[in-house]
Amino acid sequence: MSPEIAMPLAVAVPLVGVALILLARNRPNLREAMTMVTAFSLFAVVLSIFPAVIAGERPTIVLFEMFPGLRFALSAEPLGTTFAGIASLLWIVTSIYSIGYMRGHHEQNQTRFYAFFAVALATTMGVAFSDNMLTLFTFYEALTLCTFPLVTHAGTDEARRAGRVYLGILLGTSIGLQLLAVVATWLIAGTLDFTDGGILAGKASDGVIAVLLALYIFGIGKAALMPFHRWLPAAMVAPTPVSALLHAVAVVKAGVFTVLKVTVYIFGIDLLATTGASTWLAYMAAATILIASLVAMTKDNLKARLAYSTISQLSYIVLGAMMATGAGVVGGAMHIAMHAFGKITLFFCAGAILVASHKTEISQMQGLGRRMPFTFAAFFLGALSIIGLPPMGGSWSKFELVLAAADTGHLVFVAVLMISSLLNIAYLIPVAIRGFLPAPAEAGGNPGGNHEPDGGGISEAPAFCVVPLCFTALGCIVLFFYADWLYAFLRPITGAITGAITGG
Amino acid sequence: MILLHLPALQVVVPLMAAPACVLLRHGRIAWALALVVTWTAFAVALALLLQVIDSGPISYAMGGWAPPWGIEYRVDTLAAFILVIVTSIGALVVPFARASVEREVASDRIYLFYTMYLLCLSGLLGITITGDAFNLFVFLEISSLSSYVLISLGRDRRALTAAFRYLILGTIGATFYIIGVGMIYMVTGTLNIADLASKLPAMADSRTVHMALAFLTVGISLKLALFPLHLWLPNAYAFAPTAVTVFLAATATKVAVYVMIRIVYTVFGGPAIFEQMPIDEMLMGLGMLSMIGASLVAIFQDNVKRLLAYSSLSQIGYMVLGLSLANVSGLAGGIVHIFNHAMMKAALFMAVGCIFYRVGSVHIDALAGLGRRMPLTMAGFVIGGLSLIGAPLTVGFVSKWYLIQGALERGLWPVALVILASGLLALIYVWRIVEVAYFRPSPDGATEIREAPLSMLIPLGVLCVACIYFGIDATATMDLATAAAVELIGSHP
Amino acid sequence: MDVPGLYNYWIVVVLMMIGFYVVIAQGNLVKKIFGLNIFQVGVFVFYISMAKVKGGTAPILDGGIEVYSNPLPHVLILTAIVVGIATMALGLALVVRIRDAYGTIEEDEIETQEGELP
Amino acid sequence: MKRKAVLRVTAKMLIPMIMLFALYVQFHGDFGPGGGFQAGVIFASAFILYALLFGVANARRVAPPGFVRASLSFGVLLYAGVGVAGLFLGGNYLDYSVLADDPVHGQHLGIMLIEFGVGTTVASAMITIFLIFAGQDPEIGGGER
Amino acid sequence: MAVTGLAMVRLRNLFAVVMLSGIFSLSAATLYVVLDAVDVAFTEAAVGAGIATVLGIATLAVVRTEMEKVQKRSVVGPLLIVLVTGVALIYGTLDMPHYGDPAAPIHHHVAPRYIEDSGREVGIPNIVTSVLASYRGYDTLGETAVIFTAAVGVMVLLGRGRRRRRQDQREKRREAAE
Repeated sequence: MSPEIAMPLAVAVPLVGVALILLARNRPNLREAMTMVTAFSLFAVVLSIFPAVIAGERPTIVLFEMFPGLRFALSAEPLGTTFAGIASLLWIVTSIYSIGYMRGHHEQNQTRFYAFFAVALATTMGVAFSDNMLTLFTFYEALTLCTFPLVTHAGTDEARRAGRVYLGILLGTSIGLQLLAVVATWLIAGTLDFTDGGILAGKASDGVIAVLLALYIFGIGKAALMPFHRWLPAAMVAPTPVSALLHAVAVVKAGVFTVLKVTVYIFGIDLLATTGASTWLAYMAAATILIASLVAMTKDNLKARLAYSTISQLSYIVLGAMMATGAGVVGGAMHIAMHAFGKITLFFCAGAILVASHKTEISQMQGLGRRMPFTFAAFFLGALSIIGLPPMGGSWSKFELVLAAADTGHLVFVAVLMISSLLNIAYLIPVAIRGFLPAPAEAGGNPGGNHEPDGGGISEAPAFCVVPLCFTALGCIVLFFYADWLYAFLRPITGAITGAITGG
Repeated sequence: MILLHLPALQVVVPLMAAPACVLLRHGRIAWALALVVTWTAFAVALALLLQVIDSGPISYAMGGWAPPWGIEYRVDTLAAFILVIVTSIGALVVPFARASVEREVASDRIYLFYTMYLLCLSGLLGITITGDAFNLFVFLEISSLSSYVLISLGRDRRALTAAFRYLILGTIGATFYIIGVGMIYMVTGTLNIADLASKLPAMADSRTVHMALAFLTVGISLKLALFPLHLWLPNAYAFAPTAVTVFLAATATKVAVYVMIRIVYTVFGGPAIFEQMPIDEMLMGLGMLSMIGASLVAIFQDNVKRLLAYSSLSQIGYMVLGLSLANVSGLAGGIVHIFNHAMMKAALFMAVGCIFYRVGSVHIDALAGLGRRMPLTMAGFVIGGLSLIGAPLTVGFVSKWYLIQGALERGLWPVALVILASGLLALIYVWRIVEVAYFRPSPDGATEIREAPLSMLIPLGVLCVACIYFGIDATATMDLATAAAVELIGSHP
Repeated sequence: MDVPGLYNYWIVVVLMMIGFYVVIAQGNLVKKIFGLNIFQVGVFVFYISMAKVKGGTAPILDGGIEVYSNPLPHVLILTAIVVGIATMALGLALVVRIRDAYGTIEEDEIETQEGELP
Repeated sequence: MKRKAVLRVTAKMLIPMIMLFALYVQFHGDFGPGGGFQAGVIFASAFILYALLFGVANARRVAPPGFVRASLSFGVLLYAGVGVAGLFLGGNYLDYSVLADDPVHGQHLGIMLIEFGVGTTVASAMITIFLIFAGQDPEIGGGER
Repeated sequence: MAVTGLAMVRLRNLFAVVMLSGIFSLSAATLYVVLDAVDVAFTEAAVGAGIATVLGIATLAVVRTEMEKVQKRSVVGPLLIVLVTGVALIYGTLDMPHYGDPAAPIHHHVAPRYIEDSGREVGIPNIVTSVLASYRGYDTLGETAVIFTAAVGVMVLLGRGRRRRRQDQREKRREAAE
């Protein structure tokens, strides 16, 4: 299958899946089977694109012309392909997990859930393979809209309120700021195609560039840069698989992915480096890293803590992009992958704990680790990866970012990254440790006694939940060893720099 | 032979069908006649559009008297485009109306309803196609009088006062219009629009001409319900029978916008007159006020029809803003928004009509749980709503894109921000409804509510598909709108 | 009626404005309709007076007459009168219906009644 | 009722006169002031006079609503139909010159026909409107709706 | 005329208002004759003084209201609007050709053809009729349609007679109650 066909297919496969899911809506087993089939085929399709990209090709396909002069087109380049690969791989895992979670938790409206989940994946693929800013914007908006029903899944007042915040901030920033930036870019540059080295160089004054960049960076609300981060904690009312795949991987990564795309292909690293327009945004990102980490420490609700952790981690990537160096961008891009595996593991664990014990607050989890050893072990591994300790994948991306910060001479950023890692330890590790501490007296007293009336009902979550989270935890470790490969794969996106230097 | 006379047939066919309806005196037969006639009109409009694209503007001399002595029919790109919009909506509303009107209008009035409907349609077509300033007034009155009657057919007694208020304000607007026409006639001696356009620039600094423009603008602003002259619109839309609301919301104000464009650009020469009189700035300000103010009011409405009526006001603001930008992108954006808004608003009001047909109420609380009970209708509503917000891949996005582009080309960043902010306000009021429909359980005892009849769903479906199709592939509509804008402004960018 | 210059138009303006005032200031629906009538008659006079040519006669061809007044405004106003009476008939019909539905033809009272509705 | 006798007799004489005048105005519009519209109004006023003096019910009998309605539509159709006839005869819409061999004759014929259409519609419209207004039940229950 | 108009503003007796409106129209008609517009005068007399008055009286009889109620509303706003409009109009007149000026543009562009050629082209002496029915015959078609619309509109609004309508309303209310 040629990659040109594979790209639209990647968008289409989940949509076909939606139809299948809807057709099988009255038979849950068949319906879930459809989801699985779709997920596997999607991953296969995405995999088929990799060889061409590794070979240095940039397969492009124009689907249609949207406005005169503006095409709706898809293309594959390393950044997007990586993103698509991660998202589609983790969808398989998440689908397995969802089956366990949704049934174990007796959720309503499961057909709607699976259907919109598949739509969300389709739009994520679209974001990943967009060839120009208009296409990307379109899929970006579609992603927001189709994840809304997932956030408000519960249908409670709280869920509706959260849904309003979610939609309000995401659409507010994208329509209010990003769209303006896109149109302005179109006017200034006369094109919106993602081009190596950017399209804005030499076409506008430094001031305009700075304003545009700010519009983009704040307009990409999905990157959750403060002060537009409120939607992410709000979205935590969604069922955990949603939080896991969408709000740790697909949606938020679509945000930072867009930031990277804009940085690399719209502005160009050189342009940002010479105008210095991005420096203050880098400081904003640094501030977000620290503040979000501090807020995370105060949260007792596990999912809320993870959400703030995500906000903080996302800003790593934004920071990487805003430092306007090759290392920063590549580090950011790698962090997309690393953080995805780490954070999804953590969310899976949170969901497993919820299904098994109906507990959401960290303070109640004392002693649970002994009853759910796999879950908590996986949590521990995931946490290590987020913190950035070897032998976890997260260590490499953080290393790259620190390197980039040191390169640019912004020692402040080095310090911020270091402090943040410490804070990560402070808010993640205690969760795992608490789980292995003896349960409090009123919860049973006898650690070995599975037959006590109080804690007796709690045991490991269903296998459908546990297997996926073990898998992703192992993934964190695997990534540590394959980071070189990822680095080599992503390196060409900064070709703009080398290209500029060598004159090519 | 018939191809040569299409401009005349465009208006005359529906006009002749109206008395025929009276003679027939039977609801269903009148409906069938209306159906045939509106679809014919649509075909005629399409043929005209193709002719215009092919061979440039068409001029047709009524009675064989050459303009400016006789009345001229003139079809340029813009007029042909508007004709297609009006007739397509007109053609789609008729199938929709059958069930809806039988529910909302007494059975022995139905044939009169279609008489009025056809008259209103021919009035609007006449306004669009005519090349004579006074003839425009005559057809304006045909469409206005028939729409007063159509509105008063609503079941709520407030429909009567709404129609009365519209009658008073509409007549004032029309009178202002003829005062303006009188003034320009006085200084030029002609009523033909093309002739006026060639004579007026020479006397652009005359005080009479300035005041004429002012009176024309105010008069038309009344008809198109530009803030603060909008008072008649919300109640009129809210209490008219749904089919009427669909039709008027999608066409009547659009035609008024068209007249505004005609007057400002064709008759007074567009950008040139703005240097004499700050009409553009005035319109821009009022347009933005409408966009924001009406959206804010819409957020607090509990009657869904009224909410959509206020939303129409704000959308009219977009169009006026587009024409006030006075550059090709902005004007093209405004023109294409006429088309786009016609489709989305028709879809939205049709969806509301379906709901009213089954539920018997348009209060927001009555929509609870409808997402499940009337999935297709609500899906249509969501698509229309997304277009209103301006989500990508819907038509709303296209027009917004060009309006923003037009504003940015002029360097008016704040205007662009206002456009965006208005879209966000639309998000709030649309989402209020979506939330109720999908995430609030339906009240007990509402189990018998079913999906609306197919005859209502199909037109709705067609409009929704159009909303998306022209959102995905906007090249055709944008090419037309741009061509029209270039014709109006001249080639300078 | 040979008032020189522009005074003629100014009288017309006064007429129009009286009518206009009645329309927008009066609360009685019947009076509004008749105010509209005055307003429109004002406009008619405006058109007709611009058609007048000094020393001209009615535009009916007759041998020996050289100067005719301009017939075009006359035609326009004929049409406009018809439109006016049509509007008026419709307006009055609406008034009758409103009287049935509300029991009053005063705008204030109607507004109070409507204010009580949801 | 008897007191109206004088009026009625006078009216009986007047009404035909008025109608005759209407016809005169209708067809003399070419030469003097007047035309279809004025004729229609005058004709209608004759009828209104009749209705005022002899009662609306009687007037209804003279001009049944169905008939009035039909002629109302007929007028418009006649007018528009003349235009269509022009089309078929090779002219533009409403081009009367083609209606006869000689253009001026054609104009004459066309104008006569359309004026007749106008007259018919106007007269029936006025009669309709008047009859409907007069036909409203004058019993209004104490200002209640 | 202005006096009549002003009187209409002040009077509360609606019957008198309708009558005054008739007188107003009649004096307008006289004015038209003076201004050479005999056709228009004829029409205005028949319509404004005749039909409109009859309709007005009929309406008043039906709605059974003779006196207008005293208003509480402020007159400042409307007065201001009217004044602004009036001043705008006066301002607009400043550059107008003088009254009766044979050199005014309207007498020189389109109209001369009607006066000079209509006798030959249309063949009837009354120029107004030839313009009305032939040159601008399409306007007149529109005008006929307007009258038609009004008649049908009145039929729609009032055609069922009051008693029938009230019955309908009662039924509607009963429906609503159920």
